[in-house]
Amino acid sequence: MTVLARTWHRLTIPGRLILGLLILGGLLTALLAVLVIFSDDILTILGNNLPIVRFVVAATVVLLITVPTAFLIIYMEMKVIALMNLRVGPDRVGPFGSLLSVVHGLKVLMKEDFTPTGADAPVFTWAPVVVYLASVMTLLVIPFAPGLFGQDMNIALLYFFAMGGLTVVGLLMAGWSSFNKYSLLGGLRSAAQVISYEIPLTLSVVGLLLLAGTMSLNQMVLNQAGWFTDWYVFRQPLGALIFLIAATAEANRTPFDLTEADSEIVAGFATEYSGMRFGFFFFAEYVNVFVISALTVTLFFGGWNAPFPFPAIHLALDPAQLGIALLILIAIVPVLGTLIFAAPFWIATTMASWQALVLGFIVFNLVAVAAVLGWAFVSIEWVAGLLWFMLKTYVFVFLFVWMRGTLPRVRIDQLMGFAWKWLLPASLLNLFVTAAAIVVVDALGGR
Amino acid sequence: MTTTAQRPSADDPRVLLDQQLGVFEPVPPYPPRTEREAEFYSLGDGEMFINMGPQHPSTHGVLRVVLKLNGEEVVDLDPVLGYLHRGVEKLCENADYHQVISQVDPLEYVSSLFCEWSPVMAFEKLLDVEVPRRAEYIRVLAAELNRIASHSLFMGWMALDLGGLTPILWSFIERDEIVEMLASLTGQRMLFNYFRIGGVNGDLNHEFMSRLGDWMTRATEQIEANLALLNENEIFVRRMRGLGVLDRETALRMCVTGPNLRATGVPFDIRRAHPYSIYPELDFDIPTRSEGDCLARYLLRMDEIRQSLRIIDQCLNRMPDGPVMAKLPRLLRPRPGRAYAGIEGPRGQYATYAISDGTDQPFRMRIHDPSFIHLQCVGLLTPGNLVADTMAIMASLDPIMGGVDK
Amino acid sequence: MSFVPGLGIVKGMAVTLRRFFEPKATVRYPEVPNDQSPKFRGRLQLLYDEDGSLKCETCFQCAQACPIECIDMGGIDTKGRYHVHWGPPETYGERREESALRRSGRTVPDRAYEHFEPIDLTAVDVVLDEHDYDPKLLLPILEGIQAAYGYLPVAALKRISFRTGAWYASIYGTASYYSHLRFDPPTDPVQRTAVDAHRPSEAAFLAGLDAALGRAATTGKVH
Amino acid sequence: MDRQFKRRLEARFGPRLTGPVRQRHDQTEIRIAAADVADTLRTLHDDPEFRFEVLADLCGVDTGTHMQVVYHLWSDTTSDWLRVIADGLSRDDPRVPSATFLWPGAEWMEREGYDMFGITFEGNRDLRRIYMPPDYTSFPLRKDFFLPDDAARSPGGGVRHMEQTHTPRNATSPELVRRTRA
Repeated sequence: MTVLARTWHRLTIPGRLILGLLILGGLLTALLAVLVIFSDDILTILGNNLPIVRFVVAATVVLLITVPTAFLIIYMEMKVIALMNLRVGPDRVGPFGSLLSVVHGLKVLMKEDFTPTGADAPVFTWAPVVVYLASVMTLLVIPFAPGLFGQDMNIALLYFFAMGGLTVVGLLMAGWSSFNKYSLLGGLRSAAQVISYEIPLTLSVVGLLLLAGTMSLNQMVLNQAGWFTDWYVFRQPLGALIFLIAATAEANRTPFDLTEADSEIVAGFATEYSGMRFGFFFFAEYVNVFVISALTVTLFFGGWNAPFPFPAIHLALDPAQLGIALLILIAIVPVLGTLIFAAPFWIATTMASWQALVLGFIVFNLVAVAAVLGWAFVSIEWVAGLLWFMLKTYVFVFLFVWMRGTLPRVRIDQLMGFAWKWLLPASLLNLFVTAAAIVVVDALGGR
Repeated sequence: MTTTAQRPSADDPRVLLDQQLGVFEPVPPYPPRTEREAEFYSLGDGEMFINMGPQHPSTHGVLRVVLKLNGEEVVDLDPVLGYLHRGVEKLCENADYHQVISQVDPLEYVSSLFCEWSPVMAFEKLLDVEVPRRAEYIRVLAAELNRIASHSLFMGWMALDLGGLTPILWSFIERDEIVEMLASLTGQRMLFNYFRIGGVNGDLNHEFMSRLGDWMTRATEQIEANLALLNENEIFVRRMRGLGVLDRETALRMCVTGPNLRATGVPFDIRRAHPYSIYPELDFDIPTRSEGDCLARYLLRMDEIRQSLRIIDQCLNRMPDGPVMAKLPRLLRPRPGRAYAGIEGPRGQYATYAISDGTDQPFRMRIHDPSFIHLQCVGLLTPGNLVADTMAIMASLDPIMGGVDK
Repeated sequence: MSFVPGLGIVKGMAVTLRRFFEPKATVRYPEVPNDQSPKFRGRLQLLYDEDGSLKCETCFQCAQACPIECIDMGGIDTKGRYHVHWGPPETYGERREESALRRSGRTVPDRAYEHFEPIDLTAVDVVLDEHDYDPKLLLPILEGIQAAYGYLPVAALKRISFRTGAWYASIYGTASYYSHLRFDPPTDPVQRTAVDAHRPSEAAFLAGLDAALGRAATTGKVH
Repeated sequence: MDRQFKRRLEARFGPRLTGPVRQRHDQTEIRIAAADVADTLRTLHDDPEFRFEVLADLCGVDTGTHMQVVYHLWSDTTSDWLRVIADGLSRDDPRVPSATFLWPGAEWMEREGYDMFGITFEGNRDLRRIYMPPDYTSFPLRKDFFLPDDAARSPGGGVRHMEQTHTPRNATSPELVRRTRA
């Protein structure tokens, strides 16, 4: 060992880099060789366990996309609430301050990760992870676009509620292990609140299940294809309203954010958290907002369906058939486009020709990108679906942010009273009316 | 260590280190000295202490409240004051009469003009000065503007303590316009230092008048628009209605004054009950409400904003011409005597009791502050309610810690 | 509250949405400086006269009147004799040191009259005792001290301030106001001449002024 | 000035007053002994002739020779503020009956009076310090408490530590304490 260490210390820094790269390359080559040698076996194993592979890939992808999603929603919340407050909001980092949430994320990473004396350290450490994973894992079953989803489970809705309920475990862990009375109050509040609102949340969807006849979210979205009048919100308006309210409470959003009421119990369960552990809570909250918006869209607002049957357009020209002409096209079109778009600038203004050319090139690029996107939107099914889905989802995210900017917080007894005295009977009523309507329609239709 | 012989103070960090638990129990480390303290610091079955403040976000400054909780229900509470105590009365007794004005300015920093007004009035009584009428009109004008600023801030704080984010910023915009206006009149944004013994420092100027005129044309509209967010909001109204009810008799016994008293149905407003300055000449109403709960206190203050706008309008219409300062010597030596001056501020009675011994410094300077009195009612109104209601009740009584701690 | 449940909430949301599109109230501070009114008096400044010399003559009145003791000033006294200083005791390093010494109970060297001859101050104490340590009887006290010493030593003035609690600046102001009180021993022709040289007479001043203005001498015909 | 009110006060409290009823501007002042405070306040509050329902202020005063407790009252039966001065409390052990039996809201004002002057309000259930820390031993608003660290202005001996008791150890010259006869 000492020989190796001495050799290593004798090397210059470029030498160490080169040596490191060499070792890395060797290892990778060995790995590749092993993979090539056993490729048949590996492929067989993977092929035999395709669901597991799919799950691992999907989980990784979902875990990765939550970060930019959370950043986007945090920025959106900062900016939208600021505008409602007649403020300007973030405007320093990045264009219109759009990178501020990223910088916040970096700041959270750099801060001290602090565990208070007397805290139950393992539980304290694991609580944010539980909360974050629980909200991330719910994303697995959401169909973003045709064919673009983690798992098409036939019990997707049940899975969703189960995972959503897991959040409360994390919050309770955080509240208990912080060794702080404010955190304890916050944890208990969240337990009471989430468990109470689970019931109307679940019951409000049962009517929908009767209508749809399936629990698979993908199937439900397919059921809502066609005009926007086919969306379930028009058949289950009361159910949709109850779902929206209960989901707000489930995600601990204003006006039901008692768990982290900063003016009462000083951020509740998160009082003692700092650094990235707090960051996990923070991210989880915004991922939750995204998830409940996405689920509302999926269940009641047609998912990735367009609000009207989109005419299927097939381009008359298939690029593959052009052959050598395609190459010529690729060579000529940019030049031609730049010239065409530069012409009006050059004619209408007094600018120099190179300026006009630069502007023309920029405009051509914009048009080209728009054209490619439009082509993708028109002819690639999942792009269109994803766009519609995101559009609808972010409308609901805006709604939640808007509510946060407007409403004060309810009190804990009013919160519980509202759940048990109003939402629960209303959701039961919704269930009975739906069931009766189905029976009546079946009887009349004489199936 | 030599320090172990001393009795530890409640704020001594060593007290925290001594406790091996690592959690701070807000129990004082010495035997109780009064019955009430003994009663409060003994826990019943299933009760716990929670220490709120002095760094809690909604204790309006540096108030510390020890809450005794049963679950989320408040059983009892003990406010601990003194984190902002500066000994203003002592400082005033060691400053000459003119310097007192700037010492009392930061007492209630959202309504500084009222803090200045009562000592100035008391000194004028000691000196037997008559204030020019134009100065009185300017005083009323500026003070009513300050009252509106204070009440609109109250609106924002109230909503913020109930969890609403937006109204506080809207009310700060409202306040900022008024404060900028007063800055052009007085020269400062917050601690105006504007009233002088025998008048005011500086006449109305063009900038102030143009800002005021600009604001007056849209003030009503703007305030009503701000109120539209809260006044009809079900969540807000349901949380406030029937909460912290203070009845007429208790309010009088608790020495409550101002909007908090008028919300219980007592039309006690010093501007009418014990008229001073030019208020007898002005035409305005004393809004009262009979419910005495948090919502009544909130709505009453909003009514007062409308009355203040009326007063400002009348002041502008009737503003007489003339000097703004009485003729006084530079060094004031009032003859020995005592004077008391109470005025009606946005929170209640601001009063000063000054004793002169014939020198150029007040011999005794007592400053009576309504926030101090009203904060006492939190202990009366909160038990039996929830933790969240503590903030609502405290916010509805509208204490300013600068005034409470003097 | 309206009869339709939730209508108030909907109205409130409409208000916020309207404000969403309204112009914003933020002042972007570093780019857009804040609007200061002409009457704003947040900054202390010394005024200059039209010749460009300071109008301040170190009378300490502003420093005395300042209730929060933020004014600290020093300069040459009006008789051109020595440096005077008045300000909050904690402002300067030596003052802090002094304060720490005093807290620890040790004797504090007073730098203000270290440069002067130490004198016997028992006479001052006797005079003060006669007048009951009352700062309001300042003139008799000063006269008594002048009678005892023949002039007013700085150490004696400091002693009065220390014992009566009157501000040093006001004692100094009183002493410099009355022409029959003097800060220097009375009969000392050399020093007398020095002071005269330092402070030119009116005639010399006018002659200098005339020379500077480049006109015929008007000495003797003032105004 | 309400002359009628002065006569009413003299008729009702005649022998109990320790000084003449004084009137200046809009204030009427009566002086009573500390022992009579409870009776007097009760009469002023309950008697339909007076009906002083509002306790506007309660404070202590150190005149340099003795202590006083001053009550300011308001009623709609007169246009004056009524000032009741409980006079002649000894500086060593000032004691006065509490007003909390009539106005529970006086509790904190009395705590302040205790904190600042050391006046003991007998009957107040919670008479402890309110502003100063609980282990503080001095009474800041007394006239023999000097502001610290301002050697030029503090009479006599320069700096006194705030933690000292209210009787300065080296206060050799009691004539330095400001007094008033007002």
